[in-house]
Amino acid sequence: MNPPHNPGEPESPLVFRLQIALLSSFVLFASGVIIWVGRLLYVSWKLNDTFSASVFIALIAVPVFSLLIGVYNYVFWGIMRGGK
Amino acid sequence: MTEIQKNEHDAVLIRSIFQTPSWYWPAVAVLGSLVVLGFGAYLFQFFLGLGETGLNQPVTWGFYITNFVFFIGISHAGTLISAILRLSQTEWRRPITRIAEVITVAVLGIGGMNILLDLGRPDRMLNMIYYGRYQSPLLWDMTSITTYLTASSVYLFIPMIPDIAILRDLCPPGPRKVFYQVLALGWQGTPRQEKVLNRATAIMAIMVIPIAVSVHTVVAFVFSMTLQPMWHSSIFGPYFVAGALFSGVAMLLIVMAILRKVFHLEDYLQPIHFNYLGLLLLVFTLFWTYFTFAEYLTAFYGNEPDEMRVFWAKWDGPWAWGFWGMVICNFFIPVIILSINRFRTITGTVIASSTILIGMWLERFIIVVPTLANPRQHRLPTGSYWPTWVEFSLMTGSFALFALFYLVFSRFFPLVSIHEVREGREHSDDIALERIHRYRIGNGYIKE
Amino acid sequence: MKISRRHLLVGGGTMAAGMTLLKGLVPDSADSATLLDDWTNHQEEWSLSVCQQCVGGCGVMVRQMDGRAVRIEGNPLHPVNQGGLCPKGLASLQGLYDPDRLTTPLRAKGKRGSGEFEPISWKDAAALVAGRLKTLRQEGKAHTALMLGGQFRGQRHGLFSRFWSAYGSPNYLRLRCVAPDEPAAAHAFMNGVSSPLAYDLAESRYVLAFGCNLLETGPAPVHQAAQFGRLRVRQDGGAHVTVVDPRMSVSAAKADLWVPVRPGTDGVLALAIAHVMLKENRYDKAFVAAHVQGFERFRQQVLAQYSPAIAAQITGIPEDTIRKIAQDFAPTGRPGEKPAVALGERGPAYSGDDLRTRLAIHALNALSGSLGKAGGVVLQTPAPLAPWPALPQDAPAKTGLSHPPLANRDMGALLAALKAGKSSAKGYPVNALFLYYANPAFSLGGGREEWNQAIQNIPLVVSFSPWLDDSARQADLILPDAHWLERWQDDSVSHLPGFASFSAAPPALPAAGGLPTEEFFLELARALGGTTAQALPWKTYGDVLAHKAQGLYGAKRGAVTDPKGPRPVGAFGSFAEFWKALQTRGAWADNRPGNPLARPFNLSPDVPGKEYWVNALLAGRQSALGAAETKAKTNTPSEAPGNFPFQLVTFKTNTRSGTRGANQPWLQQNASHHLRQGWDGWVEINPDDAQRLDIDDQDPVWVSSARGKIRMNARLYPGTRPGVVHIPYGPGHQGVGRWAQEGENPNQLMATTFDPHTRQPLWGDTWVHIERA
Amino acid sequence: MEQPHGEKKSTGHRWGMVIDLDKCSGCGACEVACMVENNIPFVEKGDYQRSRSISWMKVVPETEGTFPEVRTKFMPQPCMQCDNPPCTKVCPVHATYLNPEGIVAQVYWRCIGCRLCMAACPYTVKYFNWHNFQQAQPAAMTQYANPDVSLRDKGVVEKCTFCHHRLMKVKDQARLENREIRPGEYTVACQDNCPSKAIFFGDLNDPHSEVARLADNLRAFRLMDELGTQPKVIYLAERKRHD
Repeated sequence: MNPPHNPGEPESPLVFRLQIALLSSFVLFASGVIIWVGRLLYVSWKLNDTFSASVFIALIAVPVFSLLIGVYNYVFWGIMRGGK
Repeated sequence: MTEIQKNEHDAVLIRSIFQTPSWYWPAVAVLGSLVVLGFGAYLFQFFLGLGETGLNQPVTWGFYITNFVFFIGISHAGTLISAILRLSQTEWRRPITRIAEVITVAVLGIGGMNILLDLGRPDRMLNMIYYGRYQSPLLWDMTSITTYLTASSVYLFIPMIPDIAILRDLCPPGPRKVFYQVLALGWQGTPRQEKVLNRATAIMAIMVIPIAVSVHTVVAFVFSMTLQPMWHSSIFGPYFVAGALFSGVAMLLIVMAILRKVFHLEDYLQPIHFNYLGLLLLVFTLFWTYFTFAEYLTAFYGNEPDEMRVFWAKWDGPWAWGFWGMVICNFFIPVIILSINRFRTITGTVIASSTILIGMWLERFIIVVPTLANPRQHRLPTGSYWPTWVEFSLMTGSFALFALFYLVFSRFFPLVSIHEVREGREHSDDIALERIHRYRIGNGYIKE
Repeated sequence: MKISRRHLLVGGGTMAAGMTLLKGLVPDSADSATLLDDWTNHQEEWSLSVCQQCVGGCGVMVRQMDGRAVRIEGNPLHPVNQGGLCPKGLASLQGLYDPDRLTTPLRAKGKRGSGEFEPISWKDAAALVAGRLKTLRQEGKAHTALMLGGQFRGQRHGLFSRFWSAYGSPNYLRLRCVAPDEPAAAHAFMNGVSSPLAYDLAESRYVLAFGCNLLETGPAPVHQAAQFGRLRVRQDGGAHVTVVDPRMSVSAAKADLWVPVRPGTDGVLALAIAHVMLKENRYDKAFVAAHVQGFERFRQQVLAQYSPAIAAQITGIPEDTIRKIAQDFAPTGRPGEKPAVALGERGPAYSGDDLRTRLAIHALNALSGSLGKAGGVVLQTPAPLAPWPALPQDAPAKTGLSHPPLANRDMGALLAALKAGKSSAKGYPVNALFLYYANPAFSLGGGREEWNQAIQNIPLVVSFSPWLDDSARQADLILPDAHWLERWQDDSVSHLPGFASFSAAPPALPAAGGLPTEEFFLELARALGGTTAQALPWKTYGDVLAHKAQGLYGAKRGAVTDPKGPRPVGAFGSFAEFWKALQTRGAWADNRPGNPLARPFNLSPDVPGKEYWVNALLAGRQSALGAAETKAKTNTPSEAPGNFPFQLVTFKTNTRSGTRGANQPWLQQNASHHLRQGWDGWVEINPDDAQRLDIDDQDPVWVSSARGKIRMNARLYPGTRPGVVHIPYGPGHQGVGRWAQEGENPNQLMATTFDPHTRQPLWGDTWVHIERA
Repeated sequence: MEQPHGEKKSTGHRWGMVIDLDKCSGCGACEVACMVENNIPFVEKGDYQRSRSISWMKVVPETEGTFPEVRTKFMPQPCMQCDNPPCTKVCPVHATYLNPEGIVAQVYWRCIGCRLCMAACPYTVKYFNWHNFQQAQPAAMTQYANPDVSLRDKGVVEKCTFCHHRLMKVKDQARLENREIRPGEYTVACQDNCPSKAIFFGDLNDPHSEVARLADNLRAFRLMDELGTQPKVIYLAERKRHD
């Protein structure tokens, strides 16, 4: 049905590498944000500068970004494997 | 030869991707030059200082912050509306969701950019990362907008995977095919893939709603966390969210109308969509009016001198044009058009949406500037503000950038979700029937 | 660790003094020593001078880093200002480093007034001037050299008058807006004293100030502000301050009572207050009996003519207010009561009868018995400076001086004489004109056209202005004076504070290229030779000051200020030691005030005019009022321009410091504090008047008088008397520098009328029309 | 929340200012003294008229009433150096903060110029460098710049620092001489040059200091005290002398 694409064959290694790069850049970005939030926590602790506010926001931001990483991985691997 | 070509309707959705419409490049040229003009104005401002704008003491914020709030508000059209419609399994959402989500992604970036335009030292942007502190509402903004942008992008991307796969299959070999191959993630439409996709979409839809609400709430907090008159108000968070939805739906309607014309999507975006969204807009109009009334009545009744100076400045002072313009554009015109069935046509909703966009922009302006112009320190002369060509150019550039983003997007991806539309065409009868049966009185009917 | 500490110090901007101390603590490593050297070899120095931004005579300290003046502040030891300094003084560094200041002599190229100049050397310039003066002298025309001096301070006045006397010209004139002799004329008639009076404000019970803006533009604003600060926190609750002024000046705003008198009627108000005091027997009878002459005549006439009811009509002040002022002002006779003083000390004439107005105000001091008491009116004792040596005069000098001067402080007469030139019957044409601290093209009523016309036939016009000011533009030769921080600067308190004081300081900074004019004249005298050179035997102006200071040392009076307390003159072993201390500490002062009661106080002095002065004052004011009423009635603002319903009164704020301070952007920016208005000029209008004329705050308006028309922004100021408008004097130069040219000069509108007795210009006689532009 | 004006906050220094409005003669010397000391640029007429001038200390007039019952009051307003500053809270980058001795500091080289602190300050005493003012001036006019204080670039917020560089200098001196700072050793430029001596400055934590004594005066009040900002600039009200 779809002549240009052969569903049974795996795509070229280049495509796979780019997909991995895409995934890792997203994971890197999201974990970067998590690390950044962590650093702000550390700074506010160190400078005694409303640590409580930072904790409160980190409590929301960190799970959200972790979840995003999770969802992205879930979609990525789920679809990649689901095609078999 | 493919499924697409068999179906003439869906072919229109990808025509613009493989064939360049005749107006395309001229449009890109016009928009591009507006963006370049804006960039030039920015360079001018960057090297000579913010003094090249109309900003001053005490009106330290003007067009840029207004645009920031305005664009962030527009962004609610997309992901939030789409998520709500998806979760509520509204059938007519199918051709609309992607259009809405693209608005969000485009406009969030532009909104964030407007904050950068406003910075005195944009070269020190990284200080927000090195020395950021969470006591500042600006950091809340930064975190929440980043989250929203990330989530919206993911939320735009995930449902688009099947469409990308279609494009991948259609695309002749070449770099563009590789591009689609990478993004399609090997989608073949297996039931397992469908399941993953649906589950992820559902999770994202749920997640994105509180994030979107938080975004505009914290944008409002930038103002309401200060002690300034007419800013320091607990209503500001929800007020901004209501306003955001309001202006967002209006923007969505306008974008829909334009795309409908330009990309010949008449079959997908039908008067009924405009009618339904028009009704939604009417609800938001009333919501917004209610919030505005509550906000201003509280200030007026309390009669606190500092607040009243701002209040009167808006009511019949130097900013009355903005205030009354806002009331007319946001309330009188939309209510007249949208509440009369005969007027709730495509043209009617577009007119109403246009005035709402103007009105909501004025609302943001009228929140930002009069308070700054009438600070508590009333012994000093009241401030005044009139933007210079720099701000006008950058504002035009911002809007042009938004349109340009849309044009570029339309070259790579279908603006209406083929997958969802097709799914709707094939299954919506069953889905709808099943849903109706599920809650119809006397549920035994179907089992019978 | 050391490195971080050093960085910290450098980053924190620690000054060199701290560094030098640190240097000793750092280990003796070559590396760190060189590094430290780079940081520490900045030369920090403090030097003293006397501020010349106005006539106040405040001592200043200048902080220098590597020869650059980086801060100026009040000298805390100086008796005049005690550490305080006003905005003008503080901004003076902007004058010092003004890019528009001239530092080389310029000669006009082409036609005079074309604005084109070419630089010449000081040598050539001196030769040119000396040559011309020599020729004039040889031709027997020494008297045709004219020098106009302005608002400058110190012993250079004596030096110049000595120069011209030796040279042979009677025409050395000074133009001053705050001249101590104007009030003194009235005091001389009543008190018979020729030196100025002083007012012990800080210790008085009631201060009644007529038209003088003591806190902003008085003769010594910083000193008066300090006095004000003291009288406010006195243990007994402080003095009551009343300011009589048509405009609510900053002083009036800070006063306890503002009396918005109709312009020019201060004298009537004063005598009405006298009326109440006399009628209610609330005057100091003992004092009157012991010291006052002519009392009976004064009493009868005042009682007969100056009832509060009549005064209320003329002055616009309610009877009750007049009564209240009189009752509060009058002595109660309680033991230990502090005296009340009435001040009429202002430079510009009271419009109307200037002399009689001042007499009327001063009469109140006699009735309250405040003369010669602490907290009252005392005498400004002069510093015992050494007298000038005998003046040698040769025949040409004597011939020259036998000619009558062209004018005597009378600008009207001078202008007429200059204009008449050769055609004048009694006068004579001027052949050389020297302008020092004088910018008549700007400061004269009628403005630059009048002036330019007057000088057009003078073959040589020399200006010593360090700025290309309005008048210097019309000069043939500009010999830029040095900035006052670049020259020997001295000052002796001339009026108001009461104590005697003398300050002298060597140049605080090296000259940027200008030459102090007094040094130029010393050189000129040497070049002229003969008796002129003998008359000025000093090498530098510093030598002149040393000569004058010998008088202080010889008198063994007073003390030199010192951080450890004043050091009496007697404690110095030699003059050299005294002279050194004077230069490094800032001032010599003698706190013994003089008593003005050396001669009896005469309430009915013989003043020019046929009528008794008390009668003449009322008659004059009544007729003026009638004329004004006719004016206001017949000319309504709706009629065409040419009808002038508003009386124009100009004023100065404490940021306008004459031509030499005009080009200082900080002062331009802070032009007024009561309106927070900067840069431009403005016209203050009463809001009710403005409403009638449909004028809003900050609207541009045309102000036109019979003389001219200027456009400026209106400011609605409720502290303006209806029917009167006020324009600040100071902005609107043509020339001077890039920042001085903003705004408009109200003198373009001014009528040039002069008081018949004091010959002061009567600025208040101008009527204007206001209309929205 | 409400605390007496001179209340002890910490054991260290707590710098504060008392301005006696009764003594103040409205001359504006404090403004210019501050400009000279702190390298505050003048602005050209155009920028002045567009309200871009910077004046860390500002004598603010307030005219009330109609002729002839008019009063103009003058209130010199520096940064109020709040103990509970609304501006430091909102700074996203630690560029403005309350230092341990009670001075609200501003770090010019860290400020990103978002102006949120200006919007948050109820006293409107923070100022922005709209242009590179000093660079635009003729070079000659920067010769008098005080070497102890940095020149500010365009795009950053600045404000009264209680002449913080003077404190640093005094502290360095004291450290070198191995002693504590003496009372009255640390002065500020506006106080030094005030002609009527209406400005007092010192340690509010030192019960013997003049400021602490004056802060307990019955005439003492603080501007917008009701906002809970707890300013350390304390005013002494004008006394009424009308009978």
